Amino acid sequence: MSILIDADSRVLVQGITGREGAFHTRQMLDYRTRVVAGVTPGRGGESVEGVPVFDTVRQAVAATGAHVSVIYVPAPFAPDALYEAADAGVGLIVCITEGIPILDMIRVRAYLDQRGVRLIGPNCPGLISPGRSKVGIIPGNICAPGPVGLVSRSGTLTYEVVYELTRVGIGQSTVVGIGGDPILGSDFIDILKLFEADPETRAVVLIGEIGGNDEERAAEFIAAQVSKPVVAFVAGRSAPAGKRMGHAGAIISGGSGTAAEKIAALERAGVPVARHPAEVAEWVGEST
Amino acid sequence: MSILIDADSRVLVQGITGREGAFHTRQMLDYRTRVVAGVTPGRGGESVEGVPVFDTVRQAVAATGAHVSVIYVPAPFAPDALYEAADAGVGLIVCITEGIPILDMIRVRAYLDQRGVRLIGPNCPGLISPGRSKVGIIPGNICAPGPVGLVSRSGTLTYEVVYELTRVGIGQSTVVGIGGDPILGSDFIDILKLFEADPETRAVVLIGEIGGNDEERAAEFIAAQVSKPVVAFVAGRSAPAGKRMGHAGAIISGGSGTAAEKIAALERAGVPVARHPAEVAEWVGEST
Amino acid sequence: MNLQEYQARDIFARYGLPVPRGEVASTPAEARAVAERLGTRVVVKAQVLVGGRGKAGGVRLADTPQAAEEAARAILGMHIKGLKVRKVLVAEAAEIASEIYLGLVIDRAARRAALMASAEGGVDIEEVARRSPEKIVKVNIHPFLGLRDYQARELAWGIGLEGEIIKDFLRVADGLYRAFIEVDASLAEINPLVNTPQGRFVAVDTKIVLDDNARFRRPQLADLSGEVEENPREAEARQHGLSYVALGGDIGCLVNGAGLAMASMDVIKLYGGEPANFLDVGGGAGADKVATALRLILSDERVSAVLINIFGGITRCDEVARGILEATEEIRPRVPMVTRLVGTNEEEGRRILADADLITAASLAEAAQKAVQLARQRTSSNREESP
Amino acid sequence: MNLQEYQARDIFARYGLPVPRGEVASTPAEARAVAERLGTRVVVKAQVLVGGRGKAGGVRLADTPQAAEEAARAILGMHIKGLKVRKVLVAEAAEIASEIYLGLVIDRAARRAALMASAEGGVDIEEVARRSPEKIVKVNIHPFLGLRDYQARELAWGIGLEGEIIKDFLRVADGLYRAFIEVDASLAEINPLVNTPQGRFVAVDTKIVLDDNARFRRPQLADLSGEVEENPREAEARQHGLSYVALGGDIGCLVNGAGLAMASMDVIKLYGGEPANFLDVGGGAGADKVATALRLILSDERVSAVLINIFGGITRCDEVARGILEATEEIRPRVPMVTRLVGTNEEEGRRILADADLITAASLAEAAQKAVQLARQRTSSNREESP
Repeated sequence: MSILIDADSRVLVQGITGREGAFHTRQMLDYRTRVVAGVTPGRGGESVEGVPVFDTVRQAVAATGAHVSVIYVPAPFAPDALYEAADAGVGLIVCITEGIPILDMIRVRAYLDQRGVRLIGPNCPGLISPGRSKVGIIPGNICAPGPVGLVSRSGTLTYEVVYELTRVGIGQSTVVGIGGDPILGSDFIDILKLFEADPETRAVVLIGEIGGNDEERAAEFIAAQVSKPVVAFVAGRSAPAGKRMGHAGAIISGGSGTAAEKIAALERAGVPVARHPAEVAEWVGEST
Repeated sequence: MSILIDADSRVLVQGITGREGAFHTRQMLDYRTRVVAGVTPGRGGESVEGVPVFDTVRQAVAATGAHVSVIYVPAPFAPDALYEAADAGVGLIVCITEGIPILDMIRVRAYLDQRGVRLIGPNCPGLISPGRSKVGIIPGNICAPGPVGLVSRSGTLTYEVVYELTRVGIGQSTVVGIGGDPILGSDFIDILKLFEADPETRAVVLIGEIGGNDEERAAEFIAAQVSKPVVAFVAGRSAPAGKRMGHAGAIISGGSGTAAEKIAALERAGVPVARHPAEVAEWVGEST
Repeated sequence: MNLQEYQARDIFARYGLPVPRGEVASTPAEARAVAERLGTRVVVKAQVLVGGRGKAGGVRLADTPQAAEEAARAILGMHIKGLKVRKVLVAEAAEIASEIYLGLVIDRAARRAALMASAEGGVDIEEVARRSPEKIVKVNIHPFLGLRDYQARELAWGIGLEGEIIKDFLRVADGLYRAFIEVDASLAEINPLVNTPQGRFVAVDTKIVLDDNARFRRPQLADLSGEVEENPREAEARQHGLSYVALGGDIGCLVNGAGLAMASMDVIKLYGGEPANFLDVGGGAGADKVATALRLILSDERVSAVLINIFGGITRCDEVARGILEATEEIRPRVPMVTRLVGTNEEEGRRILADADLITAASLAEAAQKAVQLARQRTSSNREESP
Repeated sequence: MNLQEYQARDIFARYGLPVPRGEVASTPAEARAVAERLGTRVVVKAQVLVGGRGKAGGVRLADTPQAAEEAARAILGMHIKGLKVRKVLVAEAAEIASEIYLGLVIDRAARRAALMASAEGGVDIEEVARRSPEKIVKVNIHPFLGLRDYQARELAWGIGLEGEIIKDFLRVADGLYRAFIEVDASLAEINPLVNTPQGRFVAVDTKIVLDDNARFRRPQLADLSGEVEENPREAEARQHGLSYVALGGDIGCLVNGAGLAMASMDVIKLYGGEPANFLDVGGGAGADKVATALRLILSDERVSAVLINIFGGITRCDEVARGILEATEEIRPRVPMVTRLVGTNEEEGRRILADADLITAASLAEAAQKAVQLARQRTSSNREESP
């Protein structure tokens, strides 16, 4: 088993006719993800990489039974794409789009919560259940199936850690990039719950970074409710205060959201925090 | 038993210092309703009819454990009062206020649904469980405890029917005025479900009127899911099309919402529809 | 409150909707002047709040200003379904390739506003709804999200629009929705929304119904009151805060509560009578308001009997009785009145009315039967008096 | 993006917030002219985007226009925490009875905007939050309802306001919220919001941070760019769509991905080095962008070694390699560069760089260690060269 997606997941690509959407549709198909539909308003009836394109999500869902949507549309149009997917009854939305305004995401999150729709992202690399399905942009070739669940606020840093895990022979159940924005669809706790409940996942890697207090809350949750071993890495020990470090959410503001606080909280919760990415793999190897 | 309210209901009055609020607080207290708190912003610390007044609903709920709120504030301020009650964790709100704009009520309803709060009204007389508690403005002296549940879109027409029931010796479990507006907190079906589940209620009276198709939907529901006898009355057999008959919701528009349609639907569902109010009491007497 | 077509189009124009150029006129000369200013073929349309203007001859095309003047002369002053035409709208005539329907309504069952569209425009949409509901497509609008483009797009495709015109459709739908929300309408529609041979939309006929409950917060719409045609007695009742609807019969009704007022009318009809009006004095009415209501009823010459049915809750029967006494002492009504008072302070009320020349009844059924009987007697005696 | 105080107050003024009268000035003479126009006691305030202006002497009271001119002369050109003061705000001085804090922030954990207030105004609110969090009251705002009066009222009572001033507080809170929403802020605060002896509120100090992601839909705020003080290299990076933050060390970093860039900095530090910068070239960067990034890093004279860490996903290692080659052939860098390329097209990338004078590494740890070592060697050899 894996969490969120597996070989049966029927995936819809919103923004499939765009450069990014088309490219990653190809990549997902190559990974044998069941990409069953694409949506671009006004382009219904076309096809991209052999995938039929529809004008609306509702049409795509009705015609193909898609229940997972991955969004590649530009930020100004992404909120509408999210609302449309939720209204059409999609159960899991993965939003790759970067640069969505915070106030939009607050509204989107409120609406999706009300409809009971799960969102991963935005501004995230998506997720992959190695050997089964990938939804998003995580490179499939660095992954391997196995017992470790990984949840991360980062993109390439995730790849780095996955690469090290695979290199030392540790495969992954599912790798989830939750995204680097201040307002997220799913946070560490949401994903940790799923890993805790997944019998295939035997250990978890958590990759945090500066900004907010998601890692602190995750630490409390792990102490209270996670029985499986967790190893963490937190990026930004050397980041200065008051500066946004790339990700919209990666900023130490008002002296809070520092890596030191997060590391301390995780260590208090019994979670070892590696000093560099390769160390994560070493420690996971020891713990499993 | 009764539905929605009983002798233990702890009631809060929003707008308690207003003329109507104060008057009906007295009436409710005289009926031994446990009115435990009132709210009027800026009047915290005062008292009305011996009931302590608070500045906010949150304070009132924290101090008194009130879990039912009845709203007498004027229409322009009623939506805020509704949101405030919902935010403060009140579980049942009874909104007496008439004249709230439709678009406001659409928003209120969406918000309350999301919070799982039950609303009766607006533009309604409230409800009464005879001998136990009354919340709203239904005159207590015309009611008597007994086995008949009554649900109505009307005010004085309800009193008329209750009066006839009591006069012929048929008491009521709970009498619920759901209100005469186009957008309501609870509709016939919501209340019918409760009566069906209430062991004390042995028969139900449904009082409808022209406008909308709530009665038609209720008829379908009764046919499918109500085992108890139901007797109905529908006001407006003689009402012309296109004219609002007092209540904001009582209008035959575009040829739909006529009494004839509603009566036909109810009769198809096996519900006898009385021709005048006193006949309701007669027929209920026969059915129980 | 229903707005006149020209009022609706003025509002829609402010929201960027493609209404044809045009102006309202009250005289044939004004109509001619408008046509001259427009400089095109025009349509002259009666401004009345009823359907079926076209069939009644209230809508005419005019190729020249002279023709517009003549059309206006023919239309102004005519009666359509009992309403006198006092104004015409003179507007640029649109060329028609196809017509669609687009309207926003309150969907009571869904508790949402709904945007509806149909490829069959220019006809009675309710007729379409009955005859072939599948020809109407509908989306419910979440109040916190508002109308989203994807919803309007679903409608556009649902009624068979294709290509570039869809973008225009989204703009029209968006403008219609903003207007609907910002004037607090309960209905806003364009029927037909014409697609011209040039591929442009023109909002040829427009309709808005305002939510009366929201008037308090729409001061910009205050000047629209008074434009509405209504029965003078209805207008007067409105001024006094009474809810009154004129009907065709001869038994006047004074009742507290809308549902009970309708029920009273129904029972009158049940016993073979015809109500002259619906009248709800409202909750907690005092003597003055009751007196005003009774005066209003008695001012209707068709009335040959009056039924007063009061169920005292907040309303006190003694106050009602005092109001009745006040009005009858002033007017000395020529018609019989049946009163039925129950509830709060009913004994006191009955005592006040004991000396007045009123027939009393214990139940609504009894009161209605008596009123019907008295009205019949009076009508037949009148007939005898004036052979 | 942080706005200057005077920019924030101009925005707040448009939303009816009670900012004191005042204008910005760039010269002592302008400051004097503003003080003359105001005709009252003024305060002259350095416009820099750092806290602690008061302690640094950047805020001065002036009773006369002459005094205002002198204050401006003293403040303009001074450096506060490394930032040069180029403008002052000259504003009417407020009399203070009490000071409160009022601010809107993004509450990430609640996923809502939050309105916060404290009876302790005019001080560092984050300090208050740490020292005595009970002195801060907070309400989360539902995005679909917006700030409601009852919420603002709860705050008002929570910080001990009483009586008529509560109405003013509701107005201020409402204006602040509308401004927050309509400019797409991620922070909007008034600190202090002064209550004068006359019982009026004055928004004495104002702050807005804009959400950069929302700039595309706020054209009215476009003219505010360029007003922000930032490191010139940061400004240049921004123009090229690169995410760059200047730091204090000597090891330049070029990385794809923000998290990996931070991790690279961290590993440099772990091995005893100091990063000169954070630089994320972004996903899918082509050769040109990589070349631009490298030029930017190399233009920093403090840099004594460069670490290039690329994990190819969408980004292709061959493109990165071409970019490196382009930049190095043009610049002929005087500092050693360590590259670590993994992922998409890594072999091709390594081949392209084979002939270039670059040190390669297989892992991040190895690359960081090498970079630190090379930087140290260079620093010490430099020290030897220039005794």
